[in-house]
Amino acid sequence: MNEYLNIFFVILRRDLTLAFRNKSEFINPLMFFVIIIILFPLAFGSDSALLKQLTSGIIWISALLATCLSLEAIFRSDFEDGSIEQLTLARYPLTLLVSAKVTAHWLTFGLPLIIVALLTGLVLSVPSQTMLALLITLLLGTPVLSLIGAITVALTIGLRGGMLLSLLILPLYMPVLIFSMLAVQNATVGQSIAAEIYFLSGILVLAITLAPITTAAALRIRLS
Amino acid sequence: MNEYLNIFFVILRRDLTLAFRNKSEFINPLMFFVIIIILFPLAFGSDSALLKQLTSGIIWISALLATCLSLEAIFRSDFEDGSIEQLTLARYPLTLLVSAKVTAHWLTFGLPLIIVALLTGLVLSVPSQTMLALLITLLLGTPVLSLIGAITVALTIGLRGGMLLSLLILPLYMPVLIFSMLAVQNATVGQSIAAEIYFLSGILVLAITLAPITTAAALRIRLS
Amino acid sequence: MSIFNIKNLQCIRRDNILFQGLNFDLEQGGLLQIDGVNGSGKSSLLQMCVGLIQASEGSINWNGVNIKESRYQFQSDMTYFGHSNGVKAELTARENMKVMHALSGDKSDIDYSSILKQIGLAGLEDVLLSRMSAGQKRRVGLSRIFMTQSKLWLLDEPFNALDKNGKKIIEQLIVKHCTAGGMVIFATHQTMEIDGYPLQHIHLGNET
Amino acid sequence: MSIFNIKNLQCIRRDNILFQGLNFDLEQGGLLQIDGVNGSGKSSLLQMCVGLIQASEGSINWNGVNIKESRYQFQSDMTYFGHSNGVKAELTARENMKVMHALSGDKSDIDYSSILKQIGLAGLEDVLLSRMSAGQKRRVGLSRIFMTQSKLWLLDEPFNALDKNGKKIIEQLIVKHCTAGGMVIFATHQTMEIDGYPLQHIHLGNET
Amino acid sequence: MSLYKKCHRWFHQFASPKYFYDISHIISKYAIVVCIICFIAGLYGGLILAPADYQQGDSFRIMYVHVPAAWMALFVYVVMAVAGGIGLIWHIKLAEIVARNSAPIGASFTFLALVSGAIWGKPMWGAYWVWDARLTSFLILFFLYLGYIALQSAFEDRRVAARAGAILALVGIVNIPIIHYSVEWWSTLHQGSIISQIDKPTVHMSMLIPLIFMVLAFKTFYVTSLLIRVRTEILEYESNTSWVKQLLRDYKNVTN
Ligand code: HEM
Ligand SMILES: Nc1ncnc2c1ncn2[C@@H]1O[C@H](COP(=O)(O)OP(=O)(O)OP(=O)(O)O)[C@@H](O)[C@H]1O
Ligand SMILES: Nc1ncnc2c1ncn2[C@@H]1O[C@H](COP(=O)(O)OP(=O)(O)OP(=O)(O)O)[C@@H](O)[C@H]1O
Ligand SMILES: [Mg+2]
Ligand SMILES: [Mg+2]
Repeated sequence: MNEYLNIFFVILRRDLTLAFRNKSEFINPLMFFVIIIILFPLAFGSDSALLKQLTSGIIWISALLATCLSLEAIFRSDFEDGSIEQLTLARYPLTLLVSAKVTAHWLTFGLPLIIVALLTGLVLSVPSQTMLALLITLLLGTPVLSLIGAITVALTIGLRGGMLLSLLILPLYMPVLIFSMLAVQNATVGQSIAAEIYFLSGILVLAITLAPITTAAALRIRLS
Repeated sequence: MNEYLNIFFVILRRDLTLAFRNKSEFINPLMFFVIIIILFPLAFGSDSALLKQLTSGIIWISALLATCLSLEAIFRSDFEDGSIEQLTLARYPLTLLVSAKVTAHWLTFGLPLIIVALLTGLVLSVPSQTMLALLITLLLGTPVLSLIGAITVALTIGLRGGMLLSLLILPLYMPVLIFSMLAVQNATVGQSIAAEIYFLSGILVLAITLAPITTAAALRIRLS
Repeated sequence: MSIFNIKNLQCIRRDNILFQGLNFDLEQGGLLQIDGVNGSGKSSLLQMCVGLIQASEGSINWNGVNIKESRYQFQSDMTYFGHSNGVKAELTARENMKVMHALSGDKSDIDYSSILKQIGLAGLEDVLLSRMSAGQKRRVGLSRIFMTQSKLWLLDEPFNALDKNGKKIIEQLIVKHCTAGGMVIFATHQTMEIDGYPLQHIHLGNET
Repeated sequence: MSIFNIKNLQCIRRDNILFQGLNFDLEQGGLLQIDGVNGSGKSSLLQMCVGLIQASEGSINWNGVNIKESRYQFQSDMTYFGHSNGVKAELTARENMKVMHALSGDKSDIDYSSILKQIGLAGLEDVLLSRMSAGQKRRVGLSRIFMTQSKLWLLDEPFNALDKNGKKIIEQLIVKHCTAGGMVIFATHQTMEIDGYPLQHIHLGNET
Repeated sequence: MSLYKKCHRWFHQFASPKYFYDISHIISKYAIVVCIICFIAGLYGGLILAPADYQQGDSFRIMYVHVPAAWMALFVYVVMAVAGGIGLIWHIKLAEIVARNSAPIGASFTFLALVSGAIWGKPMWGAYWVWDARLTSFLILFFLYLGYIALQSAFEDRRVAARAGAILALVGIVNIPIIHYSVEWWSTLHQGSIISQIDKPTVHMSMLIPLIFMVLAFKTFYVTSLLIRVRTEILEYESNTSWVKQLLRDYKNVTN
């Protein structure tokens, strides 16, 4: 067990180091996130009453798209330099190694994204109960995005066309988006958001238990 | 001259072949674009009066975002397999070769995107004068997106810390978005859109003349 | 009894049969070179041996068990080094070695500097691999066979990009490993200089 | 008069001076091998010669003109083949060759099949490179020196991944090119077999 | 225990390509007959016998295409995912073939339901398309199908493609309950479940019975077209086995 924990942290450390070395990979999606948010007033005109209504939706959409942009980094470089073969052939379960990689992705992308999202929410003066709902849904939702995203990346990595990835991933993200938006809308009008939180937690638990196994299987399939 | 034209078409053909090798490659960006459009009603709730107001803005933003996600493909694989060195060291001006690559990107991505955008507009019953403005702005705007995008990608491809530059250039998309949205809004209320079209055409001409040179220079900087 | 053995193996790629009915046994201390021209299937055979691609027919056994059935058991007894180095350009030599060492499952303490020295990269501990030459990268990748306890090594063109001295170091390590009861299967187009250690051969393809 | 010459060249990488005060001249028919251990700066020198990296000091001249000043002139007289093949995995051999041929600026009609045959890839015209072996890919990449009219070839470890026969083909081509008045600069760790054609050497690094 | 074994053996026999090739021929023959009968009965009942709706007039008759097509779209997806899963776990070739060939059929049903729904929407809601949860999530199902097909074509090796597709289909199955329950979870314009209204007088028997026929017709149509596709692919897959060669020889003898 201890040995497994150790190898988990070795891989986690490795991926975190890589992310911090290559800062653009880590900051670009965040910048992308902010820029998307800035685009909306430009596109919708600056009718502030209208925009206010849309803010939380905009934040969530931007988060989703920024995730799409960041996902490929989970496996791409490993695929290209042959590291992925070495991970597959290691003496440890691939599921474990994959979990570490996904954790690293969430730490370097999901977590900062939540912080930036909250800051943006503050700047755009989102009311506090909406803000809380936003925080909770992002906390529960972004790990799911990383986890499910990893499966699709594993399936499509190295196949021609990065588009294929986005095509596969967005439909799979819909449930998370739908429940999160429901929660935020309910919170805005002062209703309970317990049901949505249960749903999101359920999805998260499901994703945590099943996604790494599936990702490992997908990687093996992709490599064979 | 004829020789230059010939090499332009060789590179164009090469990049188109690469894009079309995979049959689904052609449809993927389009579906991706549509999926982004679907995200909005999910995130904004289904208040149809509100959504109707936003439709053309949503279409333009989706086009912009889809472009962002598609851009890296212009140079990434060339960078990884050493082709870019060979292009740089060829006896032909790099500007010419880069133009061919950007053209290929627009043909495989921008053009289909315009078609799908129009179809989407039809289904969402965008009024016809708005539709026309949408068509014109997309025709003038998407090549600019490809051209400017190429500079960014050339600067940042495979690079650590290139993010700052990408940050400087991404806002260059803003003018295109602003003028396009102005045109669409004016068209919707029945006003003339001549001014915006002049501006967009100006930007396009500027981009066509300057972007390939800049991209070539950026590539050389990147490789040295 | 042979520890690693292959029975009636067949390899089909691009609808061509590259080889079929391939059999061989490897005992303790066995050193096996796979020969053949470019495209004859050497890499494919090695990838099959480690389970990266599936054989269309035949079986590969480790200690008498099919490697598909005891995958992690086999993987913990085996080290593979392919055409690509399997190292990260954005990590330093030491960081790369730490990861490789951890993945090998060897739990002993290892002095990375001394291994780098053995492999001719003294003083390059903290240099990013992206700033190393082709041969230096290859050496870092090869350092994994200095840090593993596994019995079976499978090396695909280990001498690519290495200079004469680098080649000698690896040759000596291979012989040492086999002498100590290990096993090595490798493919190379270069001539091995191993001072009389018995070398088995498999020839793939029609030409020899 | 020497056609390609290098004056007082210095190379600094990672704050180390790899070499300095390097001079050499290459006449028509000159064949030059760059020697040196891994990391001694062979690839760096070749990259400087083609203008991919800038020398910190010294100059490189082609026909008496600094290559920085007449870049396209030099580039049209030169063919470079580096560590990476510079071919697209998702194109077939023929498609790759078409692009390479067009980029080389040679306007003669070329029979791609016959070149593939010469280079030992007969019948693989329409196979994607992603479905070829390491050596086969390398051969497709090397096919560019069969399709160019340029005088100067710069080859970085051209024999990597090639089998003995492939190596011989390239060696013969190099000798043929030099005999016809061309020039070749290359780096390799393997022994050249060129039947007595005069071979010049540059040694980089301290060890020999 | 012995029952389990029997089942097991039967399953493997059924899944063997040759046996399946033979038996599917018989099944598809019956299925096509049932399909035609139900189709005629359903159309006659739905378009001619059933009375016009007191609210919707004649436009409700699109229901006889829309509802079965929508149900089939969901059903086929589940079949695809389950078959894919079986192929993934037990490496049964037949299951892989069934999964792969269900995708285009399912996508077509989805498309049909979308188009018929849109046409129906015009008189009902005054617009071809509204962004409500049911419609949106159903559109997403369409993209799931297309994504599956795109993934299939991105791989060169069909067996690898089948396994990759199975993973995607299994992950995507979370969308099915969302589509189904969307009318309950969100206030939408779309109609609620018909089945739950059977004991209430909202849906008249003379409207319901033709619908049942149409549903049967769609289902048997799926079975038939799937089997035709599967049989073709079995032949492709097994083209160098002795039984297919024998089959070809027999066929040539017959035609000569
Ligand atoms: C493009 C528009 C439409 C789409 C995408 C759509 C989609 C669907 C779907 C997916 C189902 C199956 C639900 C399930 O079994 O859980 C369904 C069923 C049904 N639809 Fe639509 N629909 C559309 C328009 C309409 C319209 C305009 C009407 C009539 C007002 C309608 C009436 C029905 C009815 C009565 C059912 C059967 C409900 C049940 O028993 O589950 N649909 N539709
Ligand atoms: N991109 C780079 N940035 C900084 N330093 C580098 C870079 N590439 C190589 N170096 C360093 O420059 C030196 C020379 O590298 P070079 O690739 O020229 O060697 P080489 O002689 O070709 O070796 P090999 O035989 O391994 O190919 C090495 O010590 C290496 O560490
Ligand atoms: N991914 C692939 N898909 C299909 N065919 C392949 C693939 N990789 C290689 N092949 C084919 O299989 C054959 C054997 O390839 P392999 O890489 O095993 O050769 P090799 O003996 O290692 O050659 P080399 O000496 O060039 O490394 C080649 O003819 C090649 O065209
Ligand atoms: Mg090989
Ligand atoms: Mg080198």
